[in-house]
Amino acid sequence: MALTREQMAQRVARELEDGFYVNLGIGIPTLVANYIPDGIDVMLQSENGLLGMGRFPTEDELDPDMINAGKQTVTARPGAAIFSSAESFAMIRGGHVDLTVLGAFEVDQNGNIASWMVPGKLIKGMGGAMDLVAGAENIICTMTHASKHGESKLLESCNLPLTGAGCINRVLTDLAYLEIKDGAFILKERAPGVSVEEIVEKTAGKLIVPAHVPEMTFEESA
Amino acid sequence: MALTREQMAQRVARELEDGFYVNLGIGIPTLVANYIPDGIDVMLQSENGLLGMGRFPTEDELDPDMINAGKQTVTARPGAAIFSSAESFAMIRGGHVDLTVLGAFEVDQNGNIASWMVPGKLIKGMGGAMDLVAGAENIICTMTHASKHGESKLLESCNLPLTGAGCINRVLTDLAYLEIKDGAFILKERAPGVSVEEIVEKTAGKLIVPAHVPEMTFEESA
Amino acid sequence: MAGFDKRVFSYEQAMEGIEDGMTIIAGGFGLCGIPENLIAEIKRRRVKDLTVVSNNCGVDGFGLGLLLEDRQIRKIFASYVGENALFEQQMLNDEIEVVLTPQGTLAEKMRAGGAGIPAFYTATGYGTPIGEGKEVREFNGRPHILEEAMTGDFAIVKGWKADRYGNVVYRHTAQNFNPMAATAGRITVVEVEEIVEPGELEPSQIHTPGIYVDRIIQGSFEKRIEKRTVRS
Amino acid sequence: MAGFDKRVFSYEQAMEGIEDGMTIIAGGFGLCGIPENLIAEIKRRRVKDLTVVSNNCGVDGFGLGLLLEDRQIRKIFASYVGENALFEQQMLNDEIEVVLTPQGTLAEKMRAGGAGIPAFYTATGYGTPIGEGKEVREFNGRPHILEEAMTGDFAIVKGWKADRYGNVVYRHTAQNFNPMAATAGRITVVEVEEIVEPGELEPSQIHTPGIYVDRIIQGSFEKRIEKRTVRS
Repeated sequence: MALTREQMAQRVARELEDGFYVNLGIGIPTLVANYIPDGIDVMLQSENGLLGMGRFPTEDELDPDMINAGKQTVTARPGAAIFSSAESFAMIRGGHVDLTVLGAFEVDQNGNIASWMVPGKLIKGMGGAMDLVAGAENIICTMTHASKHGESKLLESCNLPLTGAGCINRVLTDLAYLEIKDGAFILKERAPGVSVEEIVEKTAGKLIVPAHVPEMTFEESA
Repeated sequence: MALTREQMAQRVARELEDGFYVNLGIGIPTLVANYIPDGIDVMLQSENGLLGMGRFPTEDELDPDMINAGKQTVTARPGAAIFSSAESFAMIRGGHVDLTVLGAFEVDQNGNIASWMVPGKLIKGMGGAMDLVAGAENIICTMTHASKHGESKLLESCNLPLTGAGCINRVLTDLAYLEIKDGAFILKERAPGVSVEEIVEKTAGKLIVPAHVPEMTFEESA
Repeated sequence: MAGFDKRVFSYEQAMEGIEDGMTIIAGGFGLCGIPENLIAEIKRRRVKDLTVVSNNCGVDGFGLGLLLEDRQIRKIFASYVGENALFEQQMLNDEIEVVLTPQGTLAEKMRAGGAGIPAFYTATGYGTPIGEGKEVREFNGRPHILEEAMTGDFAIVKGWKADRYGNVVYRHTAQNFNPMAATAGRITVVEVEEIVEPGELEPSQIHTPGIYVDRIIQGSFEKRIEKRTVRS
Repeated sequence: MAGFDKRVFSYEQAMEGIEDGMTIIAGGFGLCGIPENLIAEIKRRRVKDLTVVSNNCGVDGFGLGLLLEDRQIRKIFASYVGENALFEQQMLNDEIEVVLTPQGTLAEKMRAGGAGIPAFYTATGYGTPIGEGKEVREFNGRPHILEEAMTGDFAIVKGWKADRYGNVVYRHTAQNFNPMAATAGRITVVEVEEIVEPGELEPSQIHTPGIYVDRIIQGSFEKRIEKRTVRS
């Protein structure tokens, strides 16, 4: 079965390492913060100028001057730092963020990503996404593997206007976890109960399937 | 008679306007701070990261973490700001400093300045001088009009390697106050007792001499 | 106003000199840290054909969204312009020109504008529509595009505290684009919650040194929250 | 060292990994705000063929001047290298290569290095020996030269206070080049006068956020004064 949004967040969270500075995009990436493994401490960077984003505030803590890049009211954890947008993107552009997790419409076998613009539809802007994909060395894209109509979003070449060129090396879809290397997707794991055949069928780009593709496991309670 | 260093500083100080942010170089420019006219408030910028340089410290105030660009121990006046070197030169390069006063070896009729390097002699470096002359719109050079051997330092074209090209518009020498415009020095004032003839003789670059060249006046007490 | 006393005492004075066709650089991210009263004054003055440089364009009826109501903005440089029905309508009708700019590039363009750096290279946007028509050059084996600095006739900024000299500190994430905007205006106007005496702000803790600031005004602020999110 | 605890407890640990031929970016202006104990540790380790990026090169027997005694520096990028007889001698003997760099350009090169800006244009140095061989381009009717970013294998920085996470504040004008240096090291080591608990530093008043910092060490400092100037 395809992963739920929560399971996707859980799976991504396993890529976190102790001491990582992490930027989480809007949507599923944001949920990753709920599944940080025990014994692992990560510092969340929010590109509007906050390093060390904490939990959502209580009613008493609510402060309009304290928001995250998704414009939600948040708190800062002890040891947080707050700075200007120029400083924030200096961190991002300068490659100081250890892991960036963000959504995508399409990804291709050369690591291109399209995530901000569907021609003919209203364009709201790229926000910080282009800076994030250009600046990070370590990016995980979270996305559905195919559209509702079954059309693959893991392509030979992106159809939509790009957010960044050749910058994505890992993709987590609702069906699989894949790496991108040397012009191909490499299937690393599959969602519980999802067959390799289904993944092959729904991957339009070049896909390398190793002899053994382990199934992801999730705790019942999660 | 040629101006003393103190008189040169006094004369430059008359160019200060209330509310000016001013960067004063080492030497005679530093002395300008002693002659700020009554009723005029200026804020001194020191390029190592201090806006609002105050007086020298007393023994009790002495603090090794508080120096100016000349590496002298200083104080900060109330309302000062302290910042990084990048921010300091953002101010300078961005044209936010109202007046820069600095010394020079040579200046020419096209506003070129040479102030940092004498080939064959030991070169200690330009410090912030190149940034200052490139960033300021309003610069006064203080210098002697001619060498001890009588060779002019106000030239048709600088002989020494430049600090900046086409950036100087005002020069105060020990003999005269001049402006530079359209490829010529314009004689605006002469030192008390110094004849126009002497200035003409000691100016190698193109010099425009108006019909009347007023003599500078200084108070006896100064 | 003598010496370095940059206080003004009315919003009319604060925005004196703004004219049709000018470029306004604005601080703020979403509705956080926006110069809400300066924007309202621009609306009141009915100046038109403005070019606005701001990460966002407010929401319907608040922030820069106010300037849409009478079509005062002709062109906007922004990274994200959602959350605003009137904006969408004007964009679809070609009544407003939108130059979408990556957020980090936008911040850096403002900073460069204030810092006298006319242009810089960045990898951001290479290979995307943002890079089209821009010079590409390789550094360290990687293609980068050339981006130019931005400055404005006015910069409008929201601070927390300032002294009379225009030294400003920002509160929490209301800092965002404000410090860069403050450096990039030919005339920089900062509205703050409190004006203190020179010397009350610790010199090394000032975010925006007064040299960048032309006018300071003390105001009161609604500080509307865009996405109120709380835990129980 | 777990999570974000970046403390080390000896200078040997602080400079672990430094090797012959590496590039070191150093904070400090004159002798103010220099990482004096980290420099002393580099001397102790006798690493050679170093490239140093620093505004100055210390004085005889103190600061970076210490590294001249055993000829550990092969090349230095600096804006001003006076006040040092040994330095002069090595320069005249071509035992050290000096790349004189305008002070503001040097600061901006470090900042660009840390910020992922590979190159920028500046008017500084155009028409001078500094501009020779560099690309010239006109912006706003004025010629500018292209300057490239700088990064180092190590950055050595002197702070005032830091928390365990590596968030740093600087004291007075001991800030100078330190914040930019801190961003530009592959390994950034900061020595401070006091290490405090996370949460003790006000988040919006931190000069160097911990993300740039790899190691923090608490030390004691001589803080030699170069030009003691007092009034009576």
